[in-house]
Amino acid sequence: MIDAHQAERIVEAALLAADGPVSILRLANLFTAEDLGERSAQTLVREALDALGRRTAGRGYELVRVASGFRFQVRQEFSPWVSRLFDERAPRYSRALLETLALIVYRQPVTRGDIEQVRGVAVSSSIMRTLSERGWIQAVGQRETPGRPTLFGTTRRFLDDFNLQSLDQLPPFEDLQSFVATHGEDAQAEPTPDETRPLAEVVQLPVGEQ
Amino acid sequence: MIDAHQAERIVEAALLAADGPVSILRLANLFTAEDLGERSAQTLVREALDALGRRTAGRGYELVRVASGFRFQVRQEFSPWVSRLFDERAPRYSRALLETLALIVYRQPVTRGDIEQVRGVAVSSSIMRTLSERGWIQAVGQRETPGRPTLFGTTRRFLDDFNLQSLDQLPPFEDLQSFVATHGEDAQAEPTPDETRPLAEVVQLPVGEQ
Amino acid sequence: MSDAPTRLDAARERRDNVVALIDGKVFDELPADLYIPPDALEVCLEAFEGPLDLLLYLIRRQNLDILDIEVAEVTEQYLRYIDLMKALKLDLAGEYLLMAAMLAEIKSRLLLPQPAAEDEEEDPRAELVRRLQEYERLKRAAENLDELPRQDRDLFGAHAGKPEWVKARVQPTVDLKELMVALAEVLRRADLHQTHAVQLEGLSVRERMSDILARVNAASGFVAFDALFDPREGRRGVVVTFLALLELAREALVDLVQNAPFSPIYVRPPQARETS
Repeated sequence: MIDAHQAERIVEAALLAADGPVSILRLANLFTAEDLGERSAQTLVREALDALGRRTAGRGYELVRVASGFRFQVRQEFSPWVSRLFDERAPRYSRALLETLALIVYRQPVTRGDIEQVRGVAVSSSIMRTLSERGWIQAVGQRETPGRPTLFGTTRRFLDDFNLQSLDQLPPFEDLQSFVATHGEDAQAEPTPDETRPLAEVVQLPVGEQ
Repeated sequence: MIDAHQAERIVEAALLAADGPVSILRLANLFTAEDLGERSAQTLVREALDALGRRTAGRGYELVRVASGFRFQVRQEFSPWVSRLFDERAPRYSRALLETLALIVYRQPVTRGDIEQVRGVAVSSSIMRTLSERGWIQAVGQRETPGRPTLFGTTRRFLDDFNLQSLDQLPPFEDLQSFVATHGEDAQAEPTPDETRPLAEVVQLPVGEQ
Repeated sequence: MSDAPTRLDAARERRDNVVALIDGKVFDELPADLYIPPDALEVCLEAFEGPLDLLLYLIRRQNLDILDIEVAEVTEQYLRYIDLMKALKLDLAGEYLLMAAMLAEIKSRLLLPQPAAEDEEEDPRAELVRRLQEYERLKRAAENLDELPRQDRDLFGAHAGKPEWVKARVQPTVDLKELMVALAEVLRRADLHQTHAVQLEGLSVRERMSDILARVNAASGFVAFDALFDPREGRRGVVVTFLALLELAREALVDLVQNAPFSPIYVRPPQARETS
């Protein structure tokens, strides 16, 4: 003979272990004659379900009745948090995309042709589309050369997403070599001695010295 | 900002909705900066887990910690009832499979050759496949000997499925070296103090106790 | 090595000191002459995991200590089992024969007169004893492992239905560092000198160039020169805007037009020109 508290915990355990809703009949069949004594299994189950319904009031989950029986269900109000468990892992952007973005950032306004010239390979349309859809780049005009190619620049959204107030906050190009030396995996460039020098001075350096 | 009670219910909801154990880090990542205010997400999660552990005391399920995180689990005392829910019984594993698994558990990383040496018979591919498919073992490298045989070890999933946080929690496998120690040059070497049973006793166990 | 229940059952029975089940009848004692009805032998043999297991069984049957094996006796019994298996045309794994050879070798070495030397020559049984002991430990470890509570057999995860949710499409995030590394990499491959020359205006100027271009093109007409300057940006902002306009004009991305001296200057999208 089991008592009502025991029965309640068995029903609780069964509902939590089951893969879907469980009918009252199936729950009743969990109990043996020995468990029951003179009592009706279905009555025992119903009383247990009542108790469990009361117990889960105000919890993260609730007891719900659906067509095929009873189940515990996470409350809808917690969906915003719980759903984060199941968010897909973000894919990673390709190197080609990052290089394209970097060139647009540093050399804007630029055309696809400009980017292709520096990268040495064609820029795929899907990269430009991805960057546009992400809201990081936009067409800012057209160059008045044959074909009137579109000029691209970065957006405010780009600054927001990279937590920048203005592009000024990015390291000037001249510092990149040393930046890569400390952060990149395959950098062979030595840090330039003038990396902390303000931009204005750098500008005056003869190109050949860099 | 959410309060501690809300955080507790969110963690409860997440653990019930998740498909397996959830790490503290993953739980902490459910909360946004807005939820947290000045608080640490991990502290909030730990406090919520503490509260949930207390709350489930004496219920049909409990909060347990395994290798890859926390999960709610039906209390083992209710297994006899709960298992009646499932038509398909959990598979019984052959002695050959269990011995192979035990060797991988205790001697990892090991090759198939190592296993065959101890067991005295060839290891069937189907056993290795079953263990891999169950997610309990994995290739962890290759031994740098001729043929470069694959080394196998157990997975986090193995620990999770056996309700363990680490391999330390397994009963000890009496040290192979103890025989060498007592029969080698220094025949009087004492058994290591952390051995649960001295070798002599093990050997003299009556047959019936096997 | 099938997982047939009969074999498992046999293994389990054997643990309880039962030698064999024949037509449901339990034999719990070995006949003195070691004769075993063929059916039972088959069941028994199938329950063995290999020669070590069989040997261990024989030793335990005799209530012998592994450390004190009567090799001659055990070898005798082992070989009789092997012979029976052969007679029954049971599929005999090579390992059983290998073990038989090893036992025979140990036996012969033990029969040789012991050299008087003190060099502690290893007992020929040592290797066998070591293997038997380790195998016995393994058997016990395997049994222990099987007794541990196991997910889906003894333990059941507690789950509730998931709430409905809209699956968020997660966008990749890019670390600023990644961007820098990408740029450095591409520039290393490209003509660095030319890049430097283009780079000279500095980022604020480049950024402002995009801003101005976007404004001018959005206006699709004229934008007053003055309107592009925001006094709130201070002297530095004015300089940046000015440099940006000069650079835009130099690259022919905008036209600067003035109808008369000292009249307002306007900025407009460039008119198509003939390139000479």
